[in-house]
Amino acid sequence: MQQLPLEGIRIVDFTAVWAGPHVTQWMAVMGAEVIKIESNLRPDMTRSFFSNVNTNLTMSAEYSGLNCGKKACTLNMTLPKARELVKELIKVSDIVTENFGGSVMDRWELGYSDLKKIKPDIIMYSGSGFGRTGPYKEFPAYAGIVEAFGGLCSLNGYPGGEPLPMATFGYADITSAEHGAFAILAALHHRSKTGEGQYVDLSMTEVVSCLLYEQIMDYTMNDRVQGLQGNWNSTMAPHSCYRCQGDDEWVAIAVSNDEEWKAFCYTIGNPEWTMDERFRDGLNRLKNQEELDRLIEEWTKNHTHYEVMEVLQKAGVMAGPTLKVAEVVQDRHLGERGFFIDVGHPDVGTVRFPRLPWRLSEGPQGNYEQPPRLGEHNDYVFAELLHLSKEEMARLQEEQVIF
Amino acid sequence: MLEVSKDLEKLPLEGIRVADFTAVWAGSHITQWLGVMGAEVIKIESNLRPDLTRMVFRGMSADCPMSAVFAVLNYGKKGCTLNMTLPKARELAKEIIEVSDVVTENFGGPVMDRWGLGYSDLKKIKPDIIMYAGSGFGRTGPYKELPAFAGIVEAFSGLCSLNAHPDGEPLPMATRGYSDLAAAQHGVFAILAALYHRSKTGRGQYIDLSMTEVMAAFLPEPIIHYTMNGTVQAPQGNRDSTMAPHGCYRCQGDDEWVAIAVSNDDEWRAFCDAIGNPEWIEDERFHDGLNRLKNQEQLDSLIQEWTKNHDHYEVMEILQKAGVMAGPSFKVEEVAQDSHLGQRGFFVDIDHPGIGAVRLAGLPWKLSDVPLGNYQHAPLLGEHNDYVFKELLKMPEEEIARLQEEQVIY
Amino acid sequence: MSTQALSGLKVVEWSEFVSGPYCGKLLADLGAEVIKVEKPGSGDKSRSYGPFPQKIPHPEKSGLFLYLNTNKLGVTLNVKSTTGAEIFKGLIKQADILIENKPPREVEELGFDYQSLKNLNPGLVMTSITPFGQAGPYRDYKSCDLISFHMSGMAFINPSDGVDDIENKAPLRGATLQADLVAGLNGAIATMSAIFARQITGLGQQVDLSEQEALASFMRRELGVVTVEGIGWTRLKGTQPGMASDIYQCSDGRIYLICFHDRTWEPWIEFMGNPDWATSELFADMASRRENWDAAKAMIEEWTKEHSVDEIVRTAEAMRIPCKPVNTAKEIVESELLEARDYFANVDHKQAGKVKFPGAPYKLSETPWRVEHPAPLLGEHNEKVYCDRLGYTKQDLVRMRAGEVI
Amino acid sequence: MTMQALSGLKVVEWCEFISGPYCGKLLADLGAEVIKIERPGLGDKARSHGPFPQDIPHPEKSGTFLYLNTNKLGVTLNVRSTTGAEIFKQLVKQADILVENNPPREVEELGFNYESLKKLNPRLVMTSITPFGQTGPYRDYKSCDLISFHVSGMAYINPSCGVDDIEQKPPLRGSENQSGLVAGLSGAIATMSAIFASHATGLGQHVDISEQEALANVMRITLGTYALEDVAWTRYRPVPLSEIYHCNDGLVYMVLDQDKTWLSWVEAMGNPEWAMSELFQDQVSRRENRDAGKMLIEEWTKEHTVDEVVRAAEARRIPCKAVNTVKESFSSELLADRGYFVEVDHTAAGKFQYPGAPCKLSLTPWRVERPAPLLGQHNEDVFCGRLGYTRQDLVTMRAQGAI
Repeated sequence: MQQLPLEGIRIVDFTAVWAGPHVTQWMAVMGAEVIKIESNLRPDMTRSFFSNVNTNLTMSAEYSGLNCGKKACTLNMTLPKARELVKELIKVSDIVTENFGGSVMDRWELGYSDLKKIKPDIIMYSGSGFGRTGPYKEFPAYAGIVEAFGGLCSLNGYPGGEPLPMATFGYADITSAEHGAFAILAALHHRSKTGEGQYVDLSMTEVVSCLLYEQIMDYTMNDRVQGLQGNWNSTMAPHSCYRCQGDDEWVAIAVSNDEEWKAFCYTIGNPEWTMDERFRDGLNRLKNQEELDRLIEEWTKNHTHYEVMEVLQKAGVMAGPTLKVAEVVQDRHLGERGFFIDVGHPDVGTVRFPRLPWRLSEGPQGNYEQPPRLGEHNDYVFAELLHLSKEEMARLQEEQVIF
Repeated sequence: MLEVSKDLEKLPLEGIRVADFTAVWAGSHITQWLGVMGAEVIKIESNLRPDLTRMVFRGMSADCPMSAVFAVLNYGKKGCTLNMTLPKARELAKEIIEVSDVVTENFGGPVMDRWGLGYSDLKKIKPDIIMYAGSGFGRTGPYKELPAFAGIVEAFSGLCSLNAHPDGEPLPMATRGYSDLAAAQHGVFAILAALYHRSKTGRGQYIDLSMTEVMAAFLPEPIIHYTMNGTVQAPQGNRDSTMAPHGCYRCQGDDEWVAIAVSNDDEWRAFCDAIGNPEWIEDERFHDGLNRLKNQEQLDSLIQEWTKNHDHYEVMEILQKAGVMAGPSFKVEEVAQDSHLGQRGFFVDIDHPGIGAVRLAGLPWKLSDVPLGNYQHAPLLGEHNDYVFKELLKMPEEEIARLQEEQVIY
Repeated sequence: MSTQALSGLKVVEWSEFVSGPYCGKLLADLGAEVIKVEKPGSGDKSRSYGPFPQKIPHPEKSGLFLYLNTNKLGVTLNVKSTTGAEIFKGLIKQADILIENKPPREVEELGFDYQSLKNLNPGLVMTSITPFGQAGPYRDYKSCDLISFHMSGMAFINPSDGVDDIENKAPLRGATLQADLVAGLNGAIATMSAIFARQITGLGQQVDLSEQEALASFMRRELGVVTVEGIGWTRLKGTQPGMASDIYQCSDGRIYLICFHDRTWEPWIEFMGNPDWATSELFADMASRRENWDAAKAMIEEWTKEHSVDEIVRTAEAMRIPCKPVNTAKEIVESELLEARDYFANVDHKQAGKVKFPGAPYKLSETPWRVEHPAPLLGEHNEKVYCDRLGYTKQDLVRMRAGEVI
Repeated sequence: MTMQALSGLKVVEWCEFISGPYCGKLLADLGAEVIKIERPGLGDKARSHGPFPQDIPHPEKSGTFLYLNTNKLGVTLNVRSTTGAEIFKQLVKQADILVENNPPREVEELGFNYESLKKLNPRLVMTSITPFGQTGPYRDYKSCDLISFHVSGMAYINPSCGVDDIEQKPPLRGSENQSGLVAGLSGAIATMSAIFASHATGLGQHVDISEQEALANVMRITLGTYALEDVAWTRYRPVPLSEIYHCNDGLVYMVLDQDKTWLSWVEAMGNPEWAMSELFQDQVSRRENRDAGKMLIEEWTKEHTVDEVVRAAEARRIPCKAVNTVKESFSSELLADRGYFVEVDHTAAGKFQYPGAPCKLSLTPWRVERPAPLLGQHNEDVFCGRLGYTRQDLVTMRAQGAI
């Protein structure tokens, strides 16, 4: 089996920044032909995002991490002719994706109702912060905004502290993108059975609510608003993150029942704790967890975080180091599993990027071609796909339609 | 062998006196429990109406003072004789009742009422009396006048219909009197509950026990099968609706048998390994509970191929060591000799006038801190007349003599 | 609600299936407060054991469970967890009685043996109901209804009669669950006796009850005859001492008839119209009848086959000859007798709906038996018991559930 | 009942708690037939996990379970019993997809590893979702939300800002349950891709999802930055002025990362002098002087209400929203207008509002056909109706603990 799952599927991709490109990133890796529509007037802004490398509109880390295996062409969508060409392109495509800050596609007369006319079985995906209907449909949105509005920040923080922004910019972007990718695959599945296309309207805010189902169910059931838990857990103790030997090294440890607790105490050489009134059972450990955490750290701080994991896991106790970004890249487990892949890069040679997080038992692991430069595939798109003549292409470039 | 304790000081029912009009099995067994637990049971008979079981025996000559059946159902009691057909005797009975806590009877009909000893009468002379009436069909309802024997009740209550080989005909129960004893024990429990209530409230009451209802209570599964789904369970014999193997298999020797039950797949594997047929584990016919049930005929015959080369104790040891349920189908004499029951002191030795030391079944439980119980030999007819009439009723010698002449005490 | 006979007795029932629960039921039905401790998840084994409505298994609809657990409070508790053990001890401290039917070794390993528990509560009566008791070589052997029935000796003499080629038939386990029920019943009696002992001494004690013995003691007559008269006893025909009574085939069913004694023999042959055979020497007195009882039975059955169950039973009873039809569960449930005695209880259960099952086999005039509430749902009273009784918070409940402690 | 996107897909879900069940839910909510296998007795671990109405634990009233298992059929099965294993294989034979999240070693011991199951059903797509995947040194390690979050590297860079003495604070596990949800989501996508692959090849395959990777994938930008620019983020990294600001009655999250938004916000504040200084003239300098910038901006926001700030910002199309708790987001006009929350009526638990569709499909809408199953609710449908066992068999199997 050499074929990739989505081979033969073509996507016209208007998305930019994070949430959108991550959707088509999944599709591309799975074998779909993703044609990224940009222009020098409106390049994907991540090409230039906080990049120390270059601002020459080729590639930043941000961009590279989300655009492997895609093709790129440039069209100045402000011009009617460009929109004509896009329609031609869409006619020979299966999916259109966009994540503009407002109803840009409609203004370009590329809304779903328009596209249906030229390609009845088209599948159109719209990703937005608040949905393509409703009071906020015209608002721009960033992950952080959605995380704050959706309640995620109010649950990200230290007990008794304040709401904090999530670890990595774009948590809501990427989780939304993956829900979007799944929805598109479902729509494709439906089309493969019935020949019908459809419109997919994804709201990041709603994705975040899905991710907070527990707190939401608690609110709808008990009218309760859960506070910040930090590394703690309402039913387990110990359940936290402890300082280790070395500079800013940490390990996470969780004990889910009394058997694990006994194993834990013996392993770290404090069997007497199993008899200690304060920690004798789960309820007492929860009542006294601050003290417990302090005592545990007395032990962890004399060991490296990897040591702690090995010792405790051998005893059947859950533990894992808090990996730093560099450690993630060097982690022997991820390494052996081949989570990382070396991707060719026109500027920096090859770089090590994370693959998408799954392994298929058969066949190739996906299309991880290097990310395209701006307009890199104009020839392919306009000549091969739309059969434009050299002259015509030259003219369109002069007219800055292809630009 | 446990020594019989003569020490009643700390027996649970010390101080409770029972005027006992019961006879035969169902009744006698009740007061036997009470007696062993320390109650003073005064069994009221007469030469005109001795307890039937005094005569029910075989092999022993008629002049033997004691039948085995009587001996094993009446130890721990006192015996006196009153000819209840005479008004004077009933007077005396009332006097006995006045100084008693419990009255027990199991006549074939409302005899006590006819004697003026019904609950309403007794309440007048002893307001907090607890009266127990045991009968086959209850003291109310359409059959209240009918005599009943265990077998009749077992047949009527549905027990016989389930005491049968799979899909075979209904059969009479092993021991004549199964329902007698089951009823008796429910009766004992009811009396103890009533005594407990009296100890808190000072109030007595009337207990009406029906053997038929006892048996119904002992057939919850078949009865609920019917009340829930309207289905009548077929008799299963040694089989079970959810377990296989689950049967009784012939062993080496003359009419020797062992019972084996396998309740899940783990036990099945252990079983196959233990009897040296591991290949059965893979055998399609037996590889899980459902299949074993479907093919249990075959399975049983195969298992018997193995058991019949072993002695039944052997089979138990082998299988139990492997964690599989198994036990010999003991013969009565094997029960009497079983080392386990022996070591637990299930049997008690009782020194019997006219017979000597006999070994009888005790009551089936041990209390950690109380002497074994009152196992005085079963009373001879009227053996305790003196105690009852002289000590209890404080009657002068002369009067007692007179009443004996008048065949009141008789 | 008037007080019942056993009102005020606090019982903890740590038991599964039939023996322990029947013991607890007897106490609960007469007013004792029984807190039933079930393992989280599947709960009491009898919940997995039919009968079920429409034969669709459902943990809250097992007829056996519903019957055996009326009037009890139900809590879930994993006594193997540290917290669970704590709670268990908390319950024991407040209890008069503990009923358990666990393997003795398991109880000791958990540290819940009597010696340990009595330190927590010297007044505790601990009733242990196990197949072979707390001591002796079989103590740790496994058993079930079948095994106990056979090891009690009951099976070997069963049936007492009625099978021609009995030599080729295996000894017979009677109706199901008898071993368990008898053990539970004896446990209840023994428990009460210990309660009375406590009224004298103020101290509790352990009741050690063996299922094997409980059943064996039903054979006290046979055992007596064997030990006293040294007569071997088998289920083989003709060797049975005592009164002959039999099942006879009628035109439309079976009857159980006792017409052996003179008192019943005369009226019976009169009822049969004094056939010649009956007047012969062979059947003149009890002794000769016993000798020739097979013949007599055969002749009697020839006659009964010609008549209906109804006519025979009606006339026989009029003559006070013990005689009843051989019924199935169906007929006993439908019988006018139990109808008239108002015997069956109709209990409405939240999930199983209305279920009809046996009531109490005895009627107490002052403190009548009654169903205060149906069998508990699994863990139905966790909050009532743990929060109200032992002072845990609801949040504790949530945590204990997450830890699969309750 | 109209056709749904995944109608016709037969899924067996042999999963507990969150990761696998969320994968199954995504499939079930779009019409796949998901038969959920639970162990007899306690059932899915989620049943023991709150929230519960009035905090009274009840296996049929767990908010977590109710949400994660809508639209599924529920059966009980002890796959360790011979009968149970038999039935399990029959279910797998009839299935397109098996989703499982059991410890790999356990699965192998039971003989339910992919190599064995594919012999029974070559078309089977088997999706395994585990903390560390099917290979590698950590394969058999235990984990939970806390551990996975930390070993993914997410915790170490969390929070992204907002705490002054962050060096003293341990790395932070974000809002609960994210590890399981992200892993389940990745599983659903990978599963669909395998289904497409099987369209072409007619063969199934094994999908190997690692929770650790699924979360690390969310950091792909961070990892890309490290790979390309050798910048390893920490939780106390300097970031531009996109963060949470105090107002006089609450918090807002505002994104001021671009010149455009920065300038219009400065204008909104009434062009204070400090904002004109070269300290804030471009993105780079603004990042360097983040702390000063934040302080100065907050001086202004602290004088205003959340409402004023949000309105002022949005009027200028500056991304900005209040930092909500789930209560506020639940009650927001937005989600009401989008008809996002759905009321589900469950026989045991009663009526509650659940989070709805993560995205709207125009032709084959997401919907709740049936609430989460009661434990073993569909034993009869599936075992009798589907596999031909009799009711008496059910009674026997229950007594033997097989179902």
